[in-house]
This record gives sequence, C-alpha cells and structure tokens, in this order.
Amino acid sequence: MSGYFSEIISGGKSLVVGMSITLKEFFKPKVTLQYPHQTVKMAERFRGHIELIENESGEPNCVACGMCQRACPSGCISLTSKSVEIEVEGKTKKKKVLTSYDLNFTTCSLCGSCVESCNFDAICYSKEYNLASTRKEDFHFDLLKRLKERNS
Amino acid sequence: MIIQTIKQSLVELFPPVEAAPAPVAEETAEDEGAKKAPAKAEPRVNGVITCDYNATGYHLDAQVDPDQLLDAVSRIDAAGFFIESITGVDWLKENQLEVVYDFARYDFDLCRVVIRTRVDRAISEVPTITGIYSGANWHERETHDFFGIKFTGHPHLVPLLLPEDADFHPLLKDFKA
Amino acid sequence: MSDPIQLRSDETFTLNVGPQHPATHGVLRVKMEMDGEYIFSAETVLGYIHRMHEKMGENRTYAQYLPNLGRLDYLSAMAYNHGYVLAVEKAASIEVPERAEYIRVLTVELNRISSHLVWFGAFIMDLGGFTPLMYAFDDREAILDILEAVTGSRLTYCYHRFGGVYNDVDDDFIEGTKAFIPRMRKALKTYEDLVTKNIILMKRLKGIGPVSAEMCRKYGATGPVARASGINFDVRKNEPYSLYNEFDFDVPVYNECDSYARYMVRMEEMEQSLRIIEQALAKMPEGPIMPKKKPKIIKPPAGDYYQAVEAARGSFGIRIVSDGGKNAYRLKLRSPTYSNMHLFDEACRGMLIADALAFMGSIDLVIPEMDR
Amino acid sequence: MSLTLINVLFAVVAAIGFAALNAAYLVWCERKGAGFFQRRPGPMENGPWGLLQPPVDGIKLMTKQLVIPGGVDKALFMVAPVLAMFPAIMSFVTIPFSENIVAQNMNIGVLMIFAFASMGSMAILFAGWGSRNKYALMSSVRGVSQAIAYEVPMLITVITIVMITGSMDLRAIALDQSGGFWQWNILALTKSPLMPVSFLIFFVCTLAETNRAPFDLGEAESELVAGFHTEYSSMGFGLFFMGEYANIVIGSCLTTLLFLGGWGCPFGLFPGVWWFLLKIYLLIFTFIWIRWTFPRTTIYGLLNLSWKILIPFSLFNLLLTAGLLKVF
Repeated sequence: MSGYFSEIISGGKSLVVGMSITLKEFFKPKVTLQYPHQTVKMAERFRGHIELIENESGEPNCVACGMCQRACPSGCISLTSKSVEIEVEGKTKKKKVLTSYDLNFTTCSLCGSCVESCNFDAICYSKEYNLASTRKEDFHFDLLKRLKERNS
Repeated sequence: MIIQTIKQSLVELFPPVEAAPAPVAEETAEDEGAKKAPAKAEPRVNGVITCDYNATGYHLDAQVDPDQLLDAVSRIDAAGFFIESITGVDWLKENQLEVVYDFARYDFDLCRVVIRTRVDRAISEVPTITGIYSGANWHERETHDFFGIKFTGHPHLVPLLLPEDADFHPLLKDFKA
Repeated sequence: MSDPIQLRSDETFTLNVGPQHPATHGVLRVKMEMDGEYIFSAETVLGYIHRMHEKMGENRTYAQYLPNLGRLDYLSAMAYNHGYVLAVEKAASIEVPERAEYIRVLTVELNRISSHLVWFGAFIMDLGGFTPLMYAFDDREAILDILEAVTGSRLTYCYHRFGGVYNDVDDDFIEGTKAFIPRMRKALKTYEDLVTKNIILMKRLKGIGPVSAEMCRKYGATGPVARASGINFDVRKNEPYSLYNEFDFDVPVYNECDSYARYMVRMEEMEQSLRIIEQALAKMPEGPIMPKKKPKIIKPPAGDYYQAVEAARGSFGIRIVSDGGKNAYRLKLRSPTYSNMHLFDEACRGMLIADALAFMGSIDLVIPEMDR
Repeated sequence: MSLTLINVLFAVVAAIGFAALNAAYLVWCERKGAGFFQRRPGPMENGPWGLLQPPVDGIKLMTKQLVIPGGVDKALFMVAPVLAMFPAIMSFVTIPFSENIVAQNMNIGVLMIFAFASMGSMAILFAGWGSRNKYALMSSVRGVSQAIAYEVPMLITVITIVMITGSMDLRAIALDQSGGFWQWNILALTKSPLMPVSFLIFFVCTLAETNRAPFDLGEAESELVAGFHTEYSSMGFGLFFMGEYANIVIGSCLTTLLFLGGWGCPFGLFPGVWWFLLKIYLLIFTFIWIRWTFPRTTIYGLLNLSWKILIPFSLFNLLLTAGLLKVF
C-alpha cells in the first residue's frame, strides 16, 4: 500500500519536473532559422557539386587528364578535350585543351573523390546548396559554361 | 583458451583416416597463403585452419562438407558462440558456390570462427541451420536471394530482400543485369 | 505490463504495419496477425530500399566504394567508414599515423552521439512525446556543425581514407568539441529529468519487450540490444580495434532485458562517448594524417579478411574476399540492425501493438542499413 | 415566431461562431505553443506572426476533395464528423460566461453538458466502425473504453461539487464561489480537505475525455496512423479537428465553473467575463503545455490510472464530503 502512494507521489513529481523543464524552454530564445529569409553560411569545407578553377587568364586549370572521370564512383563526370599546338618560349608544344566538362549531378554522391584525385588544382567544391528543380535536365551542369558565366 | 577447445572439437569432424586434413590442420596461415596462391584453381581441401588473427580478422577457419555442416554448427552452438552472419561466395572458375558462416563470442575470450562449405554450382543445396540458430533464418533467405543456394529444410525460403517474384540471383558472377 | 492472455489463432486479422507507417522510420513492413490489440504472430518484410551494395562493392575499386558506406546507416556513417577502411587497411597492410586514428575515433564517437540523439528523439516520438525530439535535434545540430566543418558534409560522411583521413582537423574543431562536451552533459541531465525519470515513460517501457540473453545469441543481436540483456559485449572492448584499448570507458550493461534497459544503455553510452572524446582530445598528438607510403591503387593480396567495429546500433562486420584485383571479389556487409530486428518476430508475440511498436523503437532501426 | 425561439437561434449561432473561432485559433495557439516549447517560432509565414494561418488552413480543408473510400458504411461515415462537432456546440449554449452572458441557462446545466459529452464517444465509434479500416476500428474501440473509464471518476467529482453547492445549475455553482480565490471549490478545504485532489482528478479526466495527450490513444499517430479519422479528408477531418478543440474549450469552461470560481476575480474585484476568459485560456495553455511535454500512455496504463487511482480517490472524496456535509 505504501508503494501505491509513493508511486503516485514520485510519479506526480516527475511530471511536474518535466513540465517545469518545458516551461523554461518556452521562454528561451528560439534556435531555428527562418530559412528562405535567413540563410546559413556554409562551412569552408562544405562539399557541394564541383566547379572548375580558373587561372589568371581566365582559362580553366584543367589539363583534361581525366583522373576525376576515372575516380568517380558513379561515373557522373564526362569531359572531352582536343589537342592544340601552342608556342611556349619559341617551341611549339602540344597541349590538351578542355572542350567540355559535364557533370551529371543527378547521380553524384558528393563524395569528393574527383577533387581529391585532381593533381592540377583544377576543380573545387561550390558552396551552392539551394539546388532544387522539377526537371532532370537542370542537374546536368556544363561546368565550362558556368565558368564563363562566372567570368562575364 | 576457447580457440583450442573449439578447434579440437572441429578437428574431430575429420577422422584421421582421410590423412590429408590432419597436416592441413596444423598449418599456419603463412603456409596456407603460400600454398593457396599457386593452387588457385584447385578448391581448398576440407579441414580446420588456424589463422593469423591480425592478418585476417578471425581465428579459426573450418571448411566442412555440407553433410558435416549441422554437426559442426551444433558444436559451435554448444560452445556458446553467437551467429554473426551467413553469406555466400561464387567461385565461378572452380564451378563452386561457397557458403560462409561467421560466428563470434560475447565474452572476452575472443574467438571468431568461420565455417565454410562448398557445393557444386549446379546442385547448390546446403542443409539449413535454422534448427540450431533461429537467427540464421534471414541470413539464409538472403543468401538464397543472392546466390540461389537452396537451404534444405528451411521453414520459409522465400525472397527477403529481393522482390517476391525474383527469379534471378544478382551476386552470381555470371549474373548480368 | 499486460498479463499473458490466451490468444486464439482462429479469430485473428491481419494488420499491415508499413511499408508506410509512422512507427517504422522508413519503409519497413511488418505483417501482424492480430487478436484484437494483441499480436498473435508477426512477419517482417524487408527489401523496400534494397540497393545491392554488396554487388556495387564487386564492381567498384576499393576507393570508389568509400561513399557507399555512408549510405548504409545514414545516422552513424562514420563508424561504417571506419570499419571499411580498417578492413581494407588490414587486407592491404597499410599503416595509419597515430593522429589520423585519433581523429577517426573522435569523429566516430561524435557521430555515435548524434546517432543516439536521433534515436532518442525518434523513440520518444514513437511513444507520443514530440518535444524531446526537437531538443535532441538541437544538440545534434551542434555535432553536425562540428563535423561539417571538418568533413564537408552533414550526414553521409565520406571522411576516412585508407591510411588516414581526408583532411586534418583545425583548432576550430578542437575548440568546438571542447565546448560541446559540457553542453552535451547538461543536455543529458535535461533529458534525464524530462524523459528518463518520467513516470509515463517508465510505465511504458519497464518490462516491455523482453529479450533474453540466449535469444540474443541465437539471433546474433549485438549493440545496445545485447547489452540490455546482460551481455557485456562491445566490439570496442572485446576486440579492441583502432585505439580503443587506450581509452578508459565503461560499457553499460543492464540485466533487465526490457525496453527501458535498452533505453538506459544508449543514454549512458552517450556519456561514455563523451569520456572517450575528452581523452582523445587531451591525448591527440601532432603529426601527419596520411602515411608517407601508400599504394596508389589498392590491391590486397588474395584472401579473406574480416573486420568488425562497434557502430551505434551494434557490431558492424565487413568481410572482404579478395582475388588480388582492384575490386573486391566479394564484399559482405554484416549490419547490426538486420540481426537485431530479426528477433522482433519472435519476441513480439503476445504483445499489445502499442508495446510492440515501443519495442521496435527500442531496437533502433535504420532501414537502409537493414536492406543494404 | 416566438421570442424564445429567436433567442435560442441567436444563441446557437453565437455558440457556433464562438466554437468555430476558438477551434480555428486554438489550432494556431497549439502550433505556436508547440513551437515555443520546442524553441522554434511556430507558424510565421501567413500574416504577421502567422495569424492568418487558421483561415488559410480552413480554406485548404474546405476546398479539398472529400474522399469516401470504397466499402465504407456511408451513413455512419458521414454522420460521425457532424456528431463530433454537434455536442460541443450544443454544450456552449448552457455555459455561463458571466452572470448575465449565457445563451440559455438551465437548472440542470451540468447534466446536459455531460449528456452531450458522452455523445462524443459515439462519434468516435461511428467513425471507426464506418470507415472500414483496422486502425480506425482499433482506435474507436480504445476511444470508447477510455471514455467509459474516465466518465466515472469525472462524474463522481462533479457529484461532489453538486453536493457542496446543492445545485446542478452552472450559474449557481459559479455564484456560490464568488468573493475571492479562498471561496473557490478547489480550495474549499472546510467542505472537504481533498478538494485540490478532486480538482486534479477532474482535470486529468478532462484531458482524457477530450482525447488530449498524454491520453490521445484514439489518434496515437505512431501506432494507429491517425486513429479513427484515418480515412477522413477535407472537412470531414476538419470537423473532427474543430470538435476536438471545441471540446477542449468546454472542458476548460467546466473546470473553471466547477472549481475555479467561474467569472469571479481571485480577489473579489470586478467579476466579469474577462476573468472567465483568462481562466479558460490559462487552462487551455496548460493543456497545450502538457501535450508538448509528455509521451503518450498506453491503453492499459490509462485504464489502470482510472480504475486504480482516480476512481478510488474520487469515491473516497465523495464519501468524505458527504460525511462532512452531514456532520456540519
């Protein structure tokens, strides 16, 4: 019988303690962010989709070696290149020039293998996270075009 | 040490008449690795092997005949092991399917035991161990899904992870999607 | 606790819990034969998000498979990463610098807390209390921010690499983690007052969902489910991998075998993880995070390798069968919830549906991990 | 048309208006309250502080299609939501908001309110049975056993109050407590020292009767999906929803009238309708507060609480009060 009453009392006390905690939280400042009106600043290392890095002259750093393409687990990078002859210090050299760099973001798993495998510092992560669309085509990024748009 | 006990118990499965398993049982992992590499096309001989835990992650590796499986597993059960997982491996070159049973212990007497059994790819039938470990049920169903190995006597051998009407076995090496 | 009643098989009806049901936390289906509100028998149906990760492992190189691990158990992705890299390092004999191991332990333990926080919130939500979920998510947010700053992602991390980690931690990480420990301790106290000691919760969980130690053994249950049944089994202690034998921490074990014990085990594990984090922060040496010599392409020698780690939900095992090639010949993932959930069918017989769903919540399900 | 009929019609319209407005804005309060308890701001997008959320929700509910699933018992399915709303509105007619603001005072007001309140479980039963859904059926069975279990202690405490006051007229009960908080029934220790306990019992029963957390077993979303209104869409669901909030208002009105002195000021100053509203909204806040603090009980936990704790205590209080009344 004493167990009966002590359970009622301790149980009632636990309920009061719980309610006092939620009441305290009621008056605390809010912790959420009103998303479309306020936005989060992405961490420096945030891994978004990739972007090409340009050199001083505005051309992509990429030498079209295709390491990223091979490293990608999902096969979402496809790039093409052509070789051109350029003159460096009086000598003609053959050089590969990037002609297209397509990222199929629909299958990308944002693992970062491509950036890691790149030896020429040619790709980086974008900080973009507001990616939403109802069309698949919107996620086939032409990174070369994006680079030009960024420069213009 | 439990390793010795369970090894003793498993070695008993292989009567000395066969003669061949006895030396195998005494081999160390290094020998085994050296021996196994050249003789790759040859399936491994049944027997118990003590493995280098630091190199492989388990202590005992016993390959048994499908007929001996229930006996071996009940010895494991009697020694108080818990079932970790069951899986299969498709050895296409040797035209065999291997079923791998992993067992481990809850206490601090660390011992991981692997029991394997090999069957022909065409007639892949292995007795079920659900009678001994009820938790083998899903694992066996999964292995059946992926490899098409029939566990004879299994109470409910229908696809678990694959769709109900799946008639393909994706982890077979000759499976083409 | 309900008294055992005589259930009749001739008056049952089938209740489909799931694949879309608020209590299954994903697409899990449990076909229950019910006698009124009592469960006569149950059959769990899996595979709604089966993705055949094991086949993917055969088709990709070892390095390419790394991101897959985070997709298994999205709540404690770090432990899965850890298990995989340890297995491959064991197979290919890659040395890991000490600092990298410390960073791994730190991130895994932080991730374990965040995983338990999600479980805590979701479990209380299964029981009908919504507010603790929000508090838990607020605290989890702090962990995610810390981990995001280091790893670059918030959920499906792909941070551990063969031989080390992706990038080094900075002072912000150290400071942030140091500041997080007291915050988490305070939060744990709040949870204790708000939830653990709550009479309604105790009444709902004590004595519900008994799982005996023998049953755990037969089904291969690990993690908190086993530890709540009096089994002192934690891979970090029983089979110390990485640096876990250098830290001083306890493994909470309860003998009650009920849902409340499972609840308590997880709540105490958070505190233990905090202890590990504290020690790791204090001991962490300077140094490289990647070995100097590391093969460019990983090709483990032919053989069979097994590695188990303690993920948030139990022992996660990974078996790599190598034929010496660039890809694994066979890659088996042994996921803890798969075994833990398996005993649900047997254990839930004769329970009320409300209790059975509380029991299911106490197992802590992550469906993608079960279905793989 | 006689004057009384016009009066009654006017009263009914006023009651519907009050109930609907309250129900709509209580949803807003609930969501805001939930938000604040969880350290987030709640609805913010529609209008300042999300104040236009209820009308927007209302429009959404009304413009949605009312799906009637195949195989349902159509008559019961359609009647149930109306039956959930109707008793709540009818109960408002007899509730005195102050000494003069009452639609139709009755000398058996208490009886009438409880008569209507028990119709609420009919709505749950009809909805659960009619919608041909196993979850709904289980929920309705739960709902009815819960309603029966909690009407017993609730009525016993009400009998205690009726005994003290000697009247079933809600206005008379409230007037009997006028003068200050020491006159309120919750503190009527001279009449029965267990009165505060009695208040708690009544309050818990109100929670259970209105299907509020932690006793919201009927719509336990993690077990029974949405309980008896799983199959309802559009305004069918809307009526259940409004009925629930209207019931909460009635529950707090009753608690205020029976225990907290009705429209009387705690210090005996300026009694009036504002005190009444203040008290009921404070009680409603407590309802919200409790809902967003506790997990849900189970059906046996709930029945145990009722039969093993609430009923013995309320019976004991009834006997004690009767004895004290007889002695003094």
